[in-house]
Amino acid sequence: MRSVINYIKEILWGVRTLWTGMRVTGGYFVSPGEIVTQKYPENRDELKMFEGVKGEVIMPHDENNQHRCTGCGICQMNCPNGSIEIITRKEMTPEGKEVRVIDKHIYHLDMCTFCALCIKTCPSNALAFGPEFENAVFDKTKLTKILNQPGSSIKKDIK
Amino acid sequence: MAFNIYDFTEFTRNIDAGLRSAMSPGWAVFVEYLIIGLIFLLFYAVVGLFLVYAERRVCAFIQNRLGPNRVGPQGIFQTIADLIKLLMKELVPIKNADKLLFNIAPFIVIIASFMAIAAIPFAKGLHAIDFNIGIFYVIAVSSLGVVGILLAGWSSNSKYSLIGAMRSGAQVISYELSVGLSLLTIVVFSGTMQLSAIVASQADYWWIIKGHVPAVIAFVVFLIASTAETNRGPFDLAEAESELTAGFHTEYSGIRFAFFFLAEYMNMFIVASIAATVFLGGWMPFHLGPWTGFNHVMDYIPPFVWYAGKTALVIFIMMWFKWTFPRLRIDQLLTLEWKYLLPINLVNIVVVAFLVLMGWYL
Amino acid sequence: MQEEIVKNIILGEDEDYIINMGPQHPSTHGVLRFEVSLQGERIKKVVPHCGYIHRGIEKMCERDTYAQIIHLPDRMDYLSAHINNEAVCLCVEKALEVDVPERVTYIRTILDELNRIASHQLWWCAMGMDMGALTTFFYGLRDREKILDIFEESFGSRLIHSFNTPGGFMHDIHPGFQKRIKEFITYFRQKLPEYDRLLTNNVIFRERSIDIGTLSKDDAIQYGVTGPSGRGSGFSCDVRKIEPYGVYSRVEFNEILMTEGDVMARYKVRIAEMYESMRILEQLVDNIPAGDYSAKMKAVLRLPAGEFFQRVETARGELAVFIVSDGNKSPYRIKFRSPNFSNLFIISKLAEGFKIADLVAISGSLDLVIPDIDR
Amino acid sequence: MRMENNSLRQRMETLVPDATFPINSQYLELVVPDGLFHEFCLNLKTSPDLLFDYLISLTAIDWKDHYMMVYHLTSTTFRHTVVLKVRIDNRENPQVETVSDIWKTAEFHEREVFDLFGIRFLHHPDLRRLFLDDDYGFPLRKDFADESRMIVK
Repeated sequence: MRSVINYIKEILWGVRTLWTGMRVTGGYFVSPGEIVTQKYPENRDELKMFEGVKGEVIMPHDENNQHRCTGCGICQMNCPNGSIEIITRKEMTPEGKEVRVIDKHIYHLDMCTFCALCIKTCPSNALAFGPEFENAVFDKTKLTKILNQPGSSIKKDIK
Repeated sequence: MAFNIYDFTEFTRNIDAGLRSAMSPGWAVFVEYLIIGLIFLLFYAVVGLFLVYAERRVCAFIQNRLGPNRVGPQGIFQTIADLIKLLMKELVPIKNADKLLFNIAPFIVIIASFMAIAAIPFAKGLHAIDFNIGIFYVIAVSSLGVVGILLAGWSSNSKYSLIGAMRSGAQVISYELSVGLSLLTIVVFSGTMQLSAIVASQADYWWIIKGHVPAVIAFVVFLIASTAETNRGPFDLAEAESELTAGFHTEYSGIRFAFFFLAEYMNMFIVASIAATVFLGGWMPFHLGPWTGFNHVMDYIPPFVWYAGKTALVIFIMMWFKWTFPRLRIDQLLTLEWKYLLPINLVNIVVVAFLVLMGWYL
Repeated sequence: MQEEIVKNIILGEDEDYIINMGPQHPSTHGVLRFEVSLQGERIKKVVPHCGYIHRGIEKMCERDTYAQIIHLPDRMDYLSAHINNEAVCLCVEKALEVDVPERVTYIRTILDELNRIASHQLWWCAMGMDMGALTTFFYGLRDREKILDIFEESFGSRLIHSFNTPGGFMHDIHPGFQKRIKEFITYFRQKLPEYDRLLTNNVIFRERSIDIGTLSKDDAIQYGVTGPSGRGSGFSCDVRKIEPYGVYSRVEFNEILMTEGDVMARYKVRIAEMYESMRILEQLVDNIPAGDYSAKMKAVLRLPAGEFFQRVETARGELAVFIVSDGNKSPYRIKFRSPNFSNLFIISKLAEGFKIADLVAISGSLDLVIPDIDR
Repeated sequence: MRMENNSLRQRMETLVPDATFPINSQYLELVVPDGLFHEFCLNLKTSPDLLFDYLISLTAIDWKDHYMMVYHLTSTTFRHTVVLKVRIDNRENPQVETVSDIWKTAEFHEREVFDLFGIRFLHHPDLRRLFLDDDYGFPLRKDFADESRMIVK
């Protein structure tokens, strides 16, 4: 007799636990509260990334197309996986002095691990993280970027 | 009874008479078969596609998501887009597979589910064949599908598929018993196996109300057992994707896979229809015995709406099961059947027989 | 007679029904391969094969400077990325005998616990999904998003943040950091009981997890199974208690120990650890001292010659970093004793005699992260 | 009872008289001669006052002219820790006695060391490569070179 009672109890307990679980999912079905789905490509306009999101490394330029990079090569040295190459050239200043300026700051996005060492170690704060995250391309060579814009020059006050 | 406005009997009879006057009786029957076949094919595709969509929406809402919402308004054409994709996919030939059985298996599964629709009464006078052994036929036909699953698992020369198929075999054969026995309680109540007669017998109350406790127990058992029989929900061991990747249809691709997929949803639709017909009164509106005024109001809702609503409710419950519970293990699955559902069912039948003998039901 | 039968079973290897679970299989959560010998549904033997994602992190570290290696351990156990790179930083700081600002220690501990909760949440999703309860995956991820948002706001990335450097952090935390954590705790205190109602108490889940894959305490110690998996067997192995680092010696929390050692015990330990982590967070979040976000460090770090060993508790168990330095700017040899590596191999012992479905449950309850095994 | 480094050292000296004790700021460290090693390990685990039952980590260091096996052991009852070392002078065919029969976890750590260093463990039950191909070479040896796949800075 006891076993029969236990048997019935077991069934009732099982049904009760199942019903509790169904109440949770049913509750969300009726009132989902927050919907987690992001309608991604459509919501591009209102999609606001947090400040300093590690999308890619950029070199900020001001309105006069001037950047802060001196071409010292510290970022290249600090990069753990060789994703930065610096090509410099010699240039004559009006005073007739020969200075080294940046020619190309080549950044291989495909090799970058976003360790932020280049940005941290840059002595003149020339680099930053940009929020652009839609970097998927069909051709890998497109991921090699030149960070200094064509025709740009260094800001006057940077040494 | 005032549901004459929605009675299809005259309508179908008129079509039949018209056809017979226009051509010889043999041709008339042939044309009728053709029409019914075409209607069912269309119905099958529409319902199957809609159910896939509904399932995805329901599960999305349960999971705080939106689900398909891009193709068409609210994403209703999503499954059609999926179907087109599946049609265009390559049918991957399997090395060392048994070609004949491998190709035939999806058709067996889909034919089995197709045949069962024939006996279902959608509204008064709206069914293909009114068997006098309707329930018997439906049970027999719907369990044919497992043959296809077994063949698929066996012939695709994959170890995952074989395990899945074997699980499915054990499962369907076991749960067939419970499905049959739980339907039998209502057969005992109503004294007939003819589906139209069972519906007609619920004109005052539905059987789930009339048969009170034993009918409710039978209904719950039927829900569980039929979920298991359709390889769905917590009982999807045959395809258990975290264990067997995709179980019996691991090696299938393209439209062959779509057949399995569609058949699964149609099986769900069929068992839901049976549950609605047998326990919830089928197309019969919600009537409360002597309250004729109330009954009259209810009659204004077309029977097909009643039928579809009840079926949708049962389908929703089955989806709810699937998206809530973890999967059972194979031995627990069999334990549930042989140690719990079957004894409950047997006792239930005895109780029902006693109730009917004493007339202790509404 | 009996012996003969046993012998036949062991010798009859050709007759075994061998299936490969992995490297691409839904239940292995990564590129790991189990070679499973079956008899019907019953498992005779499980042989794990790893190496599909071996990247030679230890060799790469020998090439890089100490500042550069910080981002590599992130990629081992990506779910406790912060704890991993904290371990390396702690080891380097210990070697250099740097006094790290109090603020850094506090924030590191907070981040450790956030990371642990996030990791356990993902484990809970995956565990439910392995068992077939697909909805758990979305509920767990929904709650994990909240933590990832905190990370993203402060460090710019969600999963692998490389935020630590030897001596402190890359930059200071976001001003809204504390407020967001408090919001998260209130939110998650409501949601966590739901996990129990949905999965823990479910009769099917209980049937499938109780007395499955039982690991004894002796075996746990023998095999070096640490973390929640070891504590589920009563092996007290919480490094936060044994060798406290950060501010763990100053906060109140319990080491969760269960004695059953089955899948359910490991499951319950993790659920309880989420509560404990929230307790730690509540104690710390208002008390972050002001100060520098980093100690003054030289541009190029050179560790004194010698050997340095640091143990930390990641979300999966004990991570030990062993640095051998010869006085140069890069480590002469670095060894990561990763928790998953030790935890993995117990599976052949645990799963023996159970069914395939149980293997999935067991490997889910061990919470394996495959890149951490292969490194 | 938990033993401090000094008392541990005295205890160790009674077990292996010719062990050397290099300086280590953190734990007691000792280099054990090759011959006595296995027996010593067994002692460490079974002696009721030591009970070093948990092998945290097992690894090797390539010191160019010799290999050094490093074992970090701790006791789960007393919580004292010791660092064991064994020197392997044979560079061509390095081998050392296995401890996998004492601490089961060593079986897999030793397989890893065999895979990456090529050190053979005698009497190991299942010494196969763990991560890499059979013909790959031993990458953590200092003389390993693979020009096609390594970026050397």
